Amino acid sequence: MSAPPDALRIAEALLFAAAAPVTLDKLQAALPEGAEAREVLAALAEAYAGHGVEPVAVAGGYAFRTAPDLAAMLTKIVEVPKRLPRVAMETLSIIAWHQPCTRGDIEDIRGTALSQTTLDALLEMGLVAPRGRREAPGRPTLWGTTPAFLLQFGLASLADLPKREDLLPGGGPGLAL
Amino acid sequence: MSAPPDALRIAEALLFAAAAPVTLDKLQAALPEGAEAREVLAALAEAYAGHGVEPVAVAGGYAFRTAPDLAAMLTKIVEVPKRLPRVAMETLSIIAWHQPCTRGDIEDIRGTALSQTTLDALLEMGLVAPRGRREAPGRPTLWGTTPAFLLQFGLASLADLPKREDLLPGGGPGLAL
Amino acid sequence: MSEEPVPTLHLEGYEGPLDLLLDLARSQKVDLAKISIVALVDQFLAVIQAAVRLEQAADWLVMAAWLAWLKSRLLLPDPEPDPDALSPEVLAGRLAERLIELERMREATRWLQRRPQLGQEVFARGAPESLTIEDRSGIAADLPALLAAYGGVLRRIAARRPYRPKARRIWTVQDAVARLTVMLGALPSWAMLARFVPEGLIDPVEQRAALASTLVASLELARGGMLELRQDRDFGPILLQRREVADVRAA
Repeated sequence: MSAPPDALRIAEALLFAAAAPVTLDKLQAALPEGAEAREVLAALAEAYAGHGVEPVAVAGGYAFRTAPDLAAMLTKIVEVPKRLPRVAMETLSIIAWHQPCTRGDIEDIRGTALSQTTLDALLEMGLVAPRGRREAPGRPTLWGTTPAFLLQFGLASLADLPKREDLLPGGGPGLAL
Repeated sequence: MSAPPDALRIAEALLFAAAAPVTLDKLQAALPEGAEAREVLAALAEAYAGHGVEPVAVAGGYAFRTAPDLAAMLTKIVEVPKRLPRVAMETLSIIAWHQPCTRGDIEDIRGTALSQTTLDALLEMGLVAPRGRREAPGRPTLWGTTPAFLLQFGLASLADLPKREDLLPGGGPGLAL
Repeated sequence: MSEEPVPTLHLEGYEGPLDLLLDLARSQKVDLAKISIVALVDQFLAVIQAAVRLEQAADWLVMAAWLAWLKSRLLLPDPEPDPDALSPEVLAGRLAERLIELERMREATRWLQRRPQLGQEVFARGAPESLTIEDRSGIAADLPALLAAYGGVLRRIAARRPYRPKARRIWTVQDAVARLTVMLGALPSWAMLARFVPEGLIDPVEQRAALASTLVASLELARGGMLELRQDRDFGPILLQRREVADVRAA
């Protein structure tokens, strides 16, 4: 090592502790008199050759990074499932219990307009699919749930969905749906 | 080095990358067959002796920390939070050595009222947390230290705190101060 | 080292009387457990006299009073000690114990302060690498959530239906006329008006409405000469009979 050992230790600690990549200027300012930042970095890279981490040049500065071969090995895939927004869940539930039904049916039941984005999201997740068209003016598309829907909610078949009447205690027969 | 070089690299990369201390179990799970986590850690500590960063046992796991002697240089560049005021440190000590204890216990020992600001500062730093309530009139909240407390003071566990009886220099009764 | 001068102290620098007591006890340079409580009391009172202002915190004065009392008890033992009360020696011992515990905690604080603190003397990795990839393709939704969503839809539908007041069965005058006409034919003589109200009305409002309709209907029929009405006294029962019956009897 050509750099003095103290300079090497300082560079090591600084690259480790800094929240952002350390620029040459910043490193130079921290080094003892006589040590040249570029040389110290070169010595540091040499010392860390073959280690599990190594100093690399990134974004205008220098930082420690996990060795690429280990990064690939140690990287874990974490499943972060998306939550469906309320509108999407409600739309999905209406399609589930009223299928096949049109977008107009869904809007009537929810009492408000249904954005295309919501329907698109359900389509993209493969939870709903077109089921032909209703023979009515405009021939609107009919929607129904998919096998992926059954899988997602752990249902053997659509017959496993609880009856509509059981969902609203006290709602009773007065509900004209 | 007794540990296989690959195991050493993996341990190094894991400890470097993690935001929180790595437990022995977690390390062991990442190591190749035949490598023993404790041995790998010992080899790692040996390899890093005298470096600017070193692996230490803290808060139930292992993490890299900068060498304490480099503090003066690093604080010039890395932003340093304010130190806790004396009252807060004293309150923290009482909670650490008497946990779980109530606010009343702390006031009894210090012989004076404890301001809410002091407790709030400790809470804000996450150094103390509620530990249930004492079954006594008023059911006062019990306080204890957190893993952040261990991290802050570089302690592997609460067992690293010296015993209460051993705290007075010169020991117990009979010895002159 | 004998005549230790009472140090000039600013009470503001102390965190309560126990803090000052501990400092005074330390100045005696002996084991805290063997401290001379009497000497400690004298020092404390001297400091208090020199420094305390009446408007200052009351706990200083409370402590001074308690210490003065403790000293008097230590110097002049009670000839008839109260068996329930703690002896002055025990109380002095407790004071010494409290001072020891406070000193211990001060030492604990010093011990903690000597530790290299994270973010002060030692530093963790400034920019940790997560080494994880988040897979966001999954959906966080289960059957209970689906049921809850549909339940919300059903509840909103229920709430949207307009309010309809309960329909009342009103016995109209026409109904009463028809019923009276039929029933009168089979009536031999005077009968009470209430008998002509249809049965099966449970709601009291509907009952009274039917009675009123029947009365109006009977007045209407009486005007047409179909029947006669009679009330023997105020608020008495109203009786009615077919006109032909009256005619036959009169004849």
